[in-house]
Amino acid sequence: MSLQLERVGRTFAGKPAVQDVSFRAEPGEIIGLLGTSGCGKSTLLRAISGLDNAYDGVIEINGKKVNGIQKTTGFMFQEPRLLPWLNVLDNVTFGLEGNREEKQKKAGRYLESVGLAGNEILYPKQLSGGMAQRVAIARALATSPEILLLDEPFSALDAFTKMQLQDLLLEVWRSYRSTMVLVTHDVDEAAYLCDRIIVLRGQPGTVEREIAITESRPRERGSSELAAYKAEILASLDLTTETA
Amino acid sequence: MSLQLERVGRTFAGKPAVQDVSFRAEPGEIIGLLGTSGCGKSTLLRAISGLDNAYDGVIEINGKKVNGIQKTTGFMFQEPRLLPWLNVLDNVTFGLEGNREEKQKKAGRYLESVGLAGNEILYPKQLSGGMAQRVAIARALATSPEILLLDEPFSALDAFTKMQLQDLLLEVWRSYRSTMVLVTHDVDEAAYLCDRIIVLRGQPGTVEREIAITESRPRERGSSELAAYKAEILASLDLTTETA
Amino acid sequence: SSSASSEGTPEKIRLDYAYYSPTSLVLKKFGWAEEEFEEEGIEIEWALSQGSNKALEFLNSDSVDFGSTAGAAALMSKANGAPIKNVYIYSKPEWTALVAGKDSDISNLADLKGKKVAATLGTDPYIFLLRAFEAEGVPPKDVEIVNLQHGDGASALTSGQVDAWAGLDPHMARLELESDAELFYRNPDFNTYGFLNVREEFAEKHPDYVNRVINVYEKARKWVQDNPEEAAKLLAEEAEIKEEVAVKQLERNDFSEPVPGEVQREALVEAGKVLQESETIDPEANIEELTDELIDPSFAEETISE
Amino acid sequence: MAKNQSEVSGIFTAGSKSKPSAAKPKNPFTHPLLLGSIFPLLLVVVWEVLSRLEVFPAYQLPAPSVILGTIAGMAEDGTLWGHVFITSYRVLMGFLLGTAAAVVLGSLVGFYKHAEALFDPLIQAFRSIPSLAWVPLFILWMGIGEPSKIAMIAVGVFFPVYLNIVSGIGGVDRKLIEVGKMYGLNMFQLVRRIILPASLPSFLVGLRSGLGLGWMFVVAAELMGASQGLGYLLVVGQNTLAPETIIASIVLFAVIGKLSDWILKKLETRTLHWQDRAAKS
Amino acid sequence: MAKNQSEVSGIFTAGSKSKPSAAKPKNPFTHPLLLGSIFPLLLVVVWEVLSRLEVFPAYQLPAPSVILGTIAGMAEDGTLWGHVFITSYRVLMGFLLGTAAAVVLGSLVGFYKHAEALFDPLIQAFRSIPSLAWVPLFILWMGIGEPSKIAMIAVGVFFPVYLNIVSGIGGVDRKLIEVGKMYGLNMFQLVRRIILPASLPSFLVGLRSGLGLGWMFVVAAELMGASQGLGYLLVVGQNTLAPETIIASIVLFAVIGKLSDWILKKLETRTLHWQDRAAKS
Ligand SMILES: Nc1ncnc2c1ncn2[C@@H]1O[C@H](COP(=O)(O)OP(=O)(O)OP(=O)(O)O)[C@@H](O)[C@H]1O
Ligand SMILES: Nc1ncnc2c1ncn2[C@@H]1O[C@H](COP(=O)(O)OP(=O)(O)OP(=O)(O)O)[C@@H](O)[C@H]1O
Ligand SMILES: [Mg+2]
Ligand SMILES: [Mg+2]
Repeated sequence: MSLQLERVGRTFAGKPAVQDVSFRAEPGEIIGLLGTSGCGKSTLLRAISGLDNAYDGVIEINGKKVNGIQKTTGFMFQEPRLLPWLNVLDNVTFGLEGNREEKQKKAGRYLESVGLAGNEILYPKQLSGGMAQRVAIARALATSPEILLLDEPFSALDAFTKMQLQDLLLEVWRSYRSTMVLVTHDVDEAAYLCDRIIVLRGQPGTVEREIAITESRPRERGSSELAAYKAEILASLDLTTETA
Repeated sequence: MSLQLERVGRTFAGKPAVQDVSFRAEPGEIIGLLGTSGCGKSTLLRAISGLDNAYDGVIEINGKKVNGIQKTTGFMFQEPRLLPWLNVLDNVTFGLEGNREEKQKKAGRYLESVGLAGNEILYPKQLSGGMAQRVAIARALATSPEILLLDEPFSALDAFTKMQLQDLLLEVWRSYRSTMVLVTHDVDEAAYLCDRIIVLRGQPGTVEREIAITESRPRERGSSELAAYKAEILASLDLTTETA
Repeated sequence: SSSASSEGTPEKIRLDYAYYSPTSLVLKKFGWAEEEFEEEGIEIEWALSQGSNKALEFLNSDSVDFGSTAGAAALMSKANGAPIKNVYIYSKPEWTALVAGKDSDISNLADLKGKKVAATLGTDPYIFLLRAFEAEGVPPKDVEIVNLQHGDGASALTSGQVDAWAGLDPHMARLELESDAELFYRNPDFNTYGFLNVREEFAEKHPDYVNRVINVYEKARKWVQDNPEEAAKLLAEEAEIKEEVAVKQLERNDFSEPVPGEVQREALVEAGKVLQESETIDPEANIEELTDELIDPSFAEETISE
Repeated sequence: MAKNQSEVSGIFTAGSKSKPSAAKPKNPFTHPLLLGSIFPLLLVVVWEVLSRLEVFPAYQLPAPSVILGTIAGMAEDGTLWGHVFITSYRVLMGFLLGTAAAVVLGSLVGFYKHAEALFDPLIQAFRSIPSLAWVPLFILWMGIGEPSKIAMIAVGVFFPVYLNIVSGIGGVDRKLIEVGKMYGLNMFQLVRRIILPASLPSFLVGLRSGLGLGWMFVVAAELMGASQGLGYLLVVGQNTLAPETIIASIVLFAVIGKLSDWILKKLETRTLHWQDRAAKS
Repeated sequence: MAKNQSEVSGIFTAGSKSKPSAAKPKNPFTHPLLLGSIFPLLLVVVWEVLSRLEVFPAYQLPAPSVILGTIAGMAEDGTLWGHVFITSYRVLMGFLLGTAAAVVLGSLVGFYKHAEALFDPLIQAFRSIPSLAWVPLFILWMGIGEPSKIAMIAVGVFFPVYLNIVSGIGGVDRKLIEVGKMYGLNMFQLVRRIILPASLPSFLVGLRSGLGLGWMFVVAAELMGASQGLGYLLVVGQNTLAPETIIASIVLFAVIGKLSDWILKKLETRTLHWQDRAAKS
């Protein structure tokens, strides 16, 4: 599915949080959204998801202006947002449809992929921060949404688990060709995963640059091509002119 | 203040989460705690903080076995844990003592340092993820604790804000010589900030290696010395033998 | 919903019973009403009235056809437009008197000046108290009347929180027996009689059945008169009170005159005046007329003279 | 639908294009006050009409106009204010007393395992004793003066407040309590600075429940030798078989009860503005 | 002090060295049941002694032994079970009815702005009307049969449940509701899968409050022509000046009320095990 933002902005109680953001994601494209803390990345994802309708501008999915939540959109929030009264397995099956057994099998598969096999019956309060985040990832991926919004999905993970899950994400992408919008602070991650990177800056946030990464997949981590992209992204993020 | 752990372990409902951890932090030392997700880093910090008393082994502060919470210990949790009914300023003054004005001045200073000047009257629900984390950092630093426990303090921040705050942490350290235990997944960060790094591994987590970083401060990011340390840490974190 | 299916035969007859009407207890116990109407397939339904006001609520909401109340209560309800009439007197009770504690120095009404007297506003003891004041020439405002429910008045008296109490049986009987309380002022004529009331609608539609209910009530009344000891036992059992209390309570009931008439009329008019003075009944209301409307001796006269 | 509630909806609509959800104009027909009056008005009108048609005869249920007349009459001769004032006073005092007791006991029980084991069973047992049952006991213990009336109302207020406090404290997120502990708060400070604000929603519901029960206990309280008050009015009305007095007292209970609840509700919206609630649709 | 409550404290003590806090042995003198009996026992003993010393004369406050005798007597002649059964039945039915109504109305009001504006004011006004005041109205509307008694109890149950549901729904974290919305839940599913579990703590307190009030409303309910039941017993006791009957009925109210509350409390601990609560000290 394609996704199009046209001059999207959002104002909270008179104070603009993000302004004039326009970009287009072709079906199956992975868009990276980078920017300083508080520049409006999460706000944009909320607007795209349909949870927030009070934005300015136009958001179109498949060329049709949308208003409200689409069933085909998945959202992994910045916090894990697990339901505290459900155990790990039930949290993952939460969004699934079908009969109980199928759901549990599917959830079990994803839990294994995120390295949590054997923790099915734990409740959220018994999880470590990274484990909770991985449950949230499993929950978001399990529904195979056509548009997937990811808000710093790997922020609480150690370097190696992170890499595994990045590859998991690409695997899912290969199977379902979901269109993804990925918010991240990890420049390596952005360079490794994304087709295009939108760099936001300022408060209110505006689009600073758009960087297309033409490198074909599978990419090699630490390759000199990616390093060059990384440098470019870092340069556009540089704070010499601003401090917040 | 010195801090000593001797064969510390913790078992949850019969399942060991972390085992046999021993290390010593001299007064003013910064200890890095690294390890895969779920290997017991937060659990260790909770034991040191005194919030959790049900661990095995012995924890000593200044050579004295402790039991319960010490007023001189500060803890920045893995989640921001802001009090939702207090605005940003009041959240930062929460732990401070003294008269109102002094407290607010001090809090204001720290809020400025973390780049949140002007956001004093916002409530937690109005903050972005990174902003909330920065408020939590300001709150933890403002009390200038003698032992400071930091659980992934910069995980939700963009690269540049993160660097600024790392330097802020060092500044605080220079003024108060706090003993710090820092949990992080960012290997660069560990190499830049710590005097010694404890790498945990496995589930239950055990100490895999201890790496001393003798490089004097101020260190230079991206220097070849730090790069060497980074490689060493990464090697010890490597997951070739295990998958979770 | 009326219990009358058509003119003539009611589908069921709904009676109330009450611990202050021993006759009703006897009637219910022996099932004479059921017996009487069984052949016609008329069902008898019983409802317990916990006090005159409940019985009147039941009557007014068409939940019972016959209800037992104190005369004054029926009058007050009538003054508010309740469509009821009194057709029968189940007893002439001396159920209320003025009571003082055991070692009290109160021996007559004049001693009450400046003292506290407990009474339940609007009920027979209250009327009794006011009429007693009037009769003895004591101005009511010289006495502090404390509004307490009957039972609470009794305990307030025994715990010394009030100096006297306008009592009501069986509380009064129990108090006499157990704490030697004294009835220092009695006058059976200031009580307003035990009225059996019927809903006007029922009386109009089924006058014969009113007569027949009076008939079975008569049977019960006579049984009580003939078997005072067993009646006391029955009362004690039903109301779960001590037998001595029941005996005392029954002693103070006069079951000899079941037909409402001039005495009741007078008692009610007097009570009505007292109630008007205390503005419990609309001062504009014509008490005599109301009383005449309320008391309808024709049924009892017809039945009992037979 | 999911419009974020932390913003003032009027402000950001100025600059925005005509978004249906963003620029929703206030529909005058759906103003809360107006909507809220529909049912009461309907009730009164239907009732009046049915009374006029004599579907409800006056001896059963007098017409609203008659009730109003009764109340107006009481207002004129001044007795109304006495009734209303003394009852409100009793409820207020009982409310304060009951709340204070509930806060103390509720905090203890909410906090200390042993206090819970010690007090809670008895309190839970007392909770189901009807107000009327207390009357003779209170007369015995405290006589028939003002104190026993206020104490009786306090009993009614106590239970819901207590229950909500205990459960509120139990429901406070461990994470926040730990924050307080780390900053060296003692038990008392912990209650004041963490537990109380965190359990405030529950506490406020308790207060509102308790106040409601306080009004209900007025009748039992005023059975104890009152010569004024709404409960007195009700009981006298029942004893003298005067439906207009009964209904008038019910109406007064409803109106004043609603007013007192409204104050607490205002307090609730004031103090809970920090809650991250979903906006209602 | 801050022992994490999600673990079974017995399990990890086996392998641990003698940590005072970790290996706390169960002190038999602080067993909850034992602690919980202290006050009731004390109460009964003091009361018995005072009665024997005739500080309370029997016609005011009979001794516990007398009360027990009364209850035993009722148990022997079989009347006790009738009273207890019929009242429990009425409370149960009223509880179910009142809860059902409260869930429906509470969900509507908790969810829809307009429903709130429409219903809430009236409900809040009715909330402070005492049970006794309803009696004549219920007799009028529903007669004196079982339905009016059950409806009366349902009224008592309704208000606290309603209040807690509305406030519980209001207090549900927006973040969790958004999760539900993202997974395409409709209004009904949202209630069942997010709102209800999230507001469960509040709902359960409402149920417990409501049940308590249900027991209280029994007296008013059984004034409506009942000839059996605990409320009947109480009123008869008051009308025949039989303190032992009054107190016996109070004791029965307390015991059965406590039992019924205990069931709800068990339910509470069962269904709320997922809460991240701080352990009590
Ligand atoms: N309250 C608890 N009850 C049961 N198990 C728990 C509890 N807290 C933590 N654990 C378990 O202990 C282990 C270590 O958790 P901990 O939070 O210390 O991990 P961590 O190293 O901080 O991981 P992360 O980097 O993901 O935050 C995990 O397996 C977790 O499931
Ligand atoms: N509900 C709200 N009410 C008021 N202001 C808000 C609200 N939500 C967000 N904001 C403001 O909008 C701005 C952008 O927030 P947003 O969460 O989109 O940042 P972000 O780019 O995701 O940052 P981070 O990387 O820290 O998560 C911030 O300044 C924040 O204070
Ligand atoms: Mg964000
Ligand atoms: Mg952790």
